[in-house]
Amino acid sequence: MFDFSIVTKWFHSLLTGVMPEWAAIGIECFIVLLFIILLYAILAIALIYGERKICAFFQCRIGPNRVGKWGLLQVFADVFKMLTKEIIKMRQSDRFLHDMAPYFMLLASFLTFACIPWNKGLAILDFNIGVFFFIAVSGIGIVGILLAGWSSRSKYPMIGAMRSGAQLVSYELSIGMTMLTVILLNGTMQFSEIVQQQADFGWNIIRGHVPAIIAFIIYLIAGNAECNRGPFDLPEAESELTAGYHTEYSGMHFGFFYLAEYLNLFICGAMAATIFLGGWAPIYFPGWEGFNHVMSLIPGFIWFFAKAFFVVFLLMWIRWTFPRLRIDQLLSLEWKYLMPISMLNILLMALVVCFGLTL
Amino acid sequence: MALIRKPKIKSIPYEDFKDNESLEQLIDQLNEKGTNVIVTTADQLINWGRSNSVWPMNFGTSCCAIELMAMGAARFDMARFGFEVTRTSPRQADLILVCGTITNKMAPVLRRLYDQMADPKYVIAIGGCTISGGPFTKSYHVVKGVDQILPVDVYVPGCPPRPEAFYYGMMQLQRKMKIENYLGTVNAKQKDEHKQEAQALQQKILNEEQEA
Amino acid sequence: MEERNYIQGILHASKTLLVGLKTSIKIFFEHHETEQYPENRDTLIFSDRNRFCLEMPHNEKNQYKCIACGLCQMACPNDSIHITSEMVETEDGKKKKQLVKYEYNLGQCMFCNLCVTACPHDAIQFNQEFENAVFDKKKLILTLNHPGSTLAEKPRPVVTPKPLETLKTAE
Amino acid sequence: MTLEITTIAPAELHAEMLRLKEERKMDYLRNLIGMDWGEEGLGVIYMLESSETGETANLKTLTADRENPCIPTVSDIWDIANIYEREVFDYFGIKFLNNPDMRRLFLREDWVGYPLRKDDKPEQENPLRMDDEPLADTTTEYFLREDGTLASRQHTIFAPEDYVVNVGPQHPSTHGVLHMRVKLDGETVRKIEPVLGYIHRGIEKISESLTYPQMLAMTDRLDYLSAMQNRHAMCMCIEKAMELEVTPRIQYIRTIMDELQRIASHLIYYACMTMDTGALTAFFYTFREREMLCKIFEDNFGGRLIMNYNTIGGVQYDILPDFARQVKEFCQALRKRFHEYQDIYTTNIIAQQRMIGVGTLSLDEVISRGVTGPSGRASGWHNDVRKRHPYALYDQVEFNEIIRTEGDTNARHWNRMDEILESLHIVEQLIDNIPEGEYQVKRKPIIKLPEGDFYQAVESSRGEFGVFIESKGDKSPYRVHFRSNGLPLVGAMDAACRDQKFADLIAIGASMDFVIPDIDR
Repeated sequence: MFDFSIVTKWFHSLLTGVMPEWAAIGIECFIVLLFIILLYAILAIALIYGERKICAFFQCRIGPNRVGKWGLLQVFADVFKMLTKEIIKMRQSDRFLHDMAPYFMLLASFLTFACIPWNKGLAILDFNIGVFFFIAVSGIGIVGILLAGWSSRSKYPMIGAMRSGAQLVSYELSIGMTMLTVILLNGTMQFSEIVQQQADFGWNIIRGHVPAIIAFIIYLIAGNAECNRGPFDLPEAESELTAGYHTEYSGMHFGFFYLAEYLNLFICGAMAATIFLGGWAPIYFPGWEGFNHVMSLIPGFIWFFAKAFFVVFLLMWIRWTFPRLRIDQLLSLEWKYLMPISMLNILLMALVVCFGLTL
Repeated sequence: MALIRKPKIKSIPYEDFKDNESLEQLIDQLNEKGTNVIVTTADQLINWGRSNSVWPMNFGTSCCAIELMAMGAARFDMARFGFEVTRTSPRQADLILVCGTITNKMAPVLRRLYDQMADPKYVIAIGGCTISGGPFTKSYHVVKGVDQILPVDVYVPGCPPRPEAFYYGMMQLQRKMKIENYLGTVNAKQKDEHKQEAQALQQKILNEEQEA
Repeated sequence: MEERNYIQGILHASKTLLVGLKTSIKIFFEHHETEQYPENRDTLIFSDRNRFCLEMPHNEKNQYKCIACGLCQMACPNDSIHITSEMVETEDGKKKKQLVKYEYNLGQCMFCNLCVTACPHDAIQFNQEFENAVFDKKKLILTLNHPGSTLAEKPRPVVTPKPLETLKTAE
Repeated sequence: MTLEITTIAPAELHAEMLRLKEERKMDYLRNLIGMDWGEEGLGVIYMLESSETGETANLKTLTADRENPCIPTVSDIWDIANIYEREVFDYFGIKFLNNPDMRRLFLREDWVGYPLRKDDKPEQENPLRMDDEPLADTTTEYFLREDGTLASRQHTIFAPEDYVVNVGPQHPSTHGVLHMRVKLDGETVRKIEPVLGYIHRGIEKISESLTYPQMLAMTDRLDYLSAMQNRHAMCMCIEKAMELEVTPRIQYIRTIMDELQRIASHLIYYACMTMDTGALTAFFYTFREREMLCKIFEDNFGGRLIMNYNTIGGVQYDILPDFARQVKEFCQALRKRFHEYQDIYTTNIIAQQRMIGVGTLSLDEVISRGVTGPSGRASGWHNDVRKRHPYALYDQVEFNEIIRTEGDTNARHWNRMDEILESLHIVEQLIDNIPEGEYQVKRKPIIKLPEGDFYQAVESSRGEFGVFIESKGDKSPYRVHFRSNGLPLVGAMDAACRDQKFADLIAIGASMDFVIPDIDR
């Protein structure tokens, strides 16, 4: 597997050769920022297009097909439109907080986005408490939603924000627990290390067998809830709260919420791919040397994207199948089912690791 | 000159469209003062985006709303045009399809919904009821045409119109969007005769609030 | 619904959810029959019972059959039809009503078919032209008789006494 | 076949009504119709029915005082009377003594005059107002003091400290422009106050100036999802008055069309229900099959939604030769697809938990509030008009009245699902046996009804739809009243939703399946 850190190290030494260290780091930060923003935009557009097509197919339709070939330019048209829309300023709203809320959402998704290991040696933020950091920064998004609901000074956004508060606080627990399960298995909190171990010893979902599969399912459910996507889209619950917490947002401010929703979806998929499905590690079957060799020729980031999009497809499948839960069902699902099960699951994983029962 | 004289729509030739005279009249009106080539090119790009991403608001009062639902469903699939993102919040919508009778009691509500939408915004009057009161022209409680309260861009007759007729109306609107000058701010002067009325009303409410 | 314990509840729930997922993925791979409207314009044919717009058929000599009797105008529940007629003297000295202008308000019509049923001469009918959206409301008031058209001369229509009687009583 | 109506003085009305309810078990108030008899005065017609024995009774009362007409309320006897009396107050200005809620029902609170009075000129006094409508938080009750003078007192609906959310008039789940003021306590609904009239089109008033054939066009637009059935009711009512017999072929076509319309309506119900509970994909499933039905309607009757099909003494067009094949194909396709609806939504654990035990209405509540149709049958009330007062071919075909007793959202949902199958069953019985014959009976071109009162009810897709015509022998009716099937449903929303969650409000509303233009008329 090609180690990307060779490139980055070479680039760093190239820069430090001609300029002081601080300037080099500054330039690198700038490049990374550009890279992140670009990737963010591309992924968002791809996901929005994908979702519209996939959802159409689930609904016996064909989806966008008039703007560009197969409707490929549809999302670009949407972006142009969105950029030119008026941003409404409301007299009664808390203007400062109201304008800030979408940026909180963006910030949260940017920071979590930065944690993802794309390829071997290609991760923007990679340090020894990566999992911890991931869980912490993903909580910033909820601040954005709460602010949006509060500052709009409108009743529907308020209800939506409160629902979102209850929902995210609850489901963060399950996310944390499933990640703990993985940490137990891998013995590290560093994402690159978690993936490296999977490349060496096999994917976590296979290596950890029963407890890992349970954790994976719980992660999918809780992750879906974290993204505020159906069947857990209570904070925006179109048929109940018109548009939920972003009812009063227009133009690009609404666009940020819209983008963040899809990016969070991708992050959810990418994280599942990273911690359960081996991140950039290719498929290996012990004994099939030829096959394994071919597999290892495929670059790591392609593996990574394939897995992430597979999980994203799963989430879309779930979204476009189930009805929405009610708030009390949502909470009882978490507190009565997911949390106790994931606690037991940690115990199970501990036993598995302790007695060396991993595959 | 990069001015669009004949907006193109996939699969329907310009000549096949009805009411080209009104459109040409509008083009002349919009370009009275001449145009700037750079601005026009940028405009075309923006207009391409805007006209292909018309997000309608979920608004229906009666029969035509069911046809709107049918239009979203599998046989006619609104998504092909990129119109499927129906927004329930007026703030995020570009277009209000007035589907169904508007009564005197509903009129202020509809006007308020329209005022809540973000510019640039468009109105399509769907069906006889919204165009002229339709079957209920003799009623004491029906607005005889929503053009009395909103600046209507396209009229789609029918009772209710077929989904294809909806699309045809939407494409007429796309043509209208494609000739506008976004950067020239020409469409900001959209002939909304009732805007002042609405603003005066708003001012009145504001004053009352301040007094209280 | 029978009582289920905790584990049974989870299993039952998972089963119903999986059934749902199975159904939706089955549809995902099905063939989708969406009519693609502007692309299928040439092949789009409606049955002639569809009512989209009133028209007055003219023959090749630019002649219509309307005798301006006004029955359709009277049958219309919401005054969408407005007929202007004049009295002219025919060659044999009889006074006769003649159509000047047949105005039809498409934007108001409710397509109830009462006018077509009322017409004793089949002078009007509904057509299947659904592409009627316009920018200007005034364009929806159509004049159905073509410019320069005249009444079709034909063997005197066998006017049943019924419509005449109708005319009188309605007045 | 005019209705037999007993006249009763206002002073004795309340006691007599109580007696009817207690002794003759007249527990279902079918209709409460306000009337303006000009010189004779203003009055009300009551139509009662016993849910046990099926006996009916019609009464009327009137008062000559046009300035301050007062009639005692019956809202303490039947719950539904409250909302009906508000309607009459709105239309005629009749004050119902001791009704706790005497506000206008449909028109703005600052409306001048009473539009259905014969001497009222509503348009002159009420120009289009663009200012926001004042919505009072109090109701007025009129009562007579001991010395016989009229007095009023106020009741509070919402206190200033209540958290009141406006659901509607523009809301994705109100199926139109219903406006509900909902008092919330966190996520829990404490009180619902429906505000109606956002699509009040004054059809009853317009009809008074139209001839009978013209009037038919209005019925399609009342409850547009049961356009066929509504028009069928109107045609039957007129035919009954004219004593016009229609041929068996017409009966067959009408019955088949009614049932197809019912299927189409229930398919839309399913779509709305799933959309309101967030299952967006299931929405498309039923619409797919509904489009097959629409195709049949388009080809045969020239309309997808509003077909203008029934006429007095017949139907507009004869069915096409292909009709039977198309319908049979549709029946097969729907039966094949039917399990998909249940798989993806109804049996789903999430949907089940959102429906079972939610929004329960008891049998007494349902009858007292006049909730007919599948919603009423979900609480165990045998109210199917097709069985109670058979019309068309319903006494000849075999079908079951779908009854459940739980009274919750789930029962209402399943009732509609089962009715789809039952309707298919009826259609399949009839489709192969359509007899030859005329599709339009010969009749006079000018239709005049004999003097009298006529009433005809049909089982529309969502309950009993009735047409009441009072004729003075002219070309136009003197008074037309439609028994709305949706108005009682809205009246029952408060009882069904109280202390449920906010999301349940949406689901219950969807399961009631009301169509707003039918409520507001």
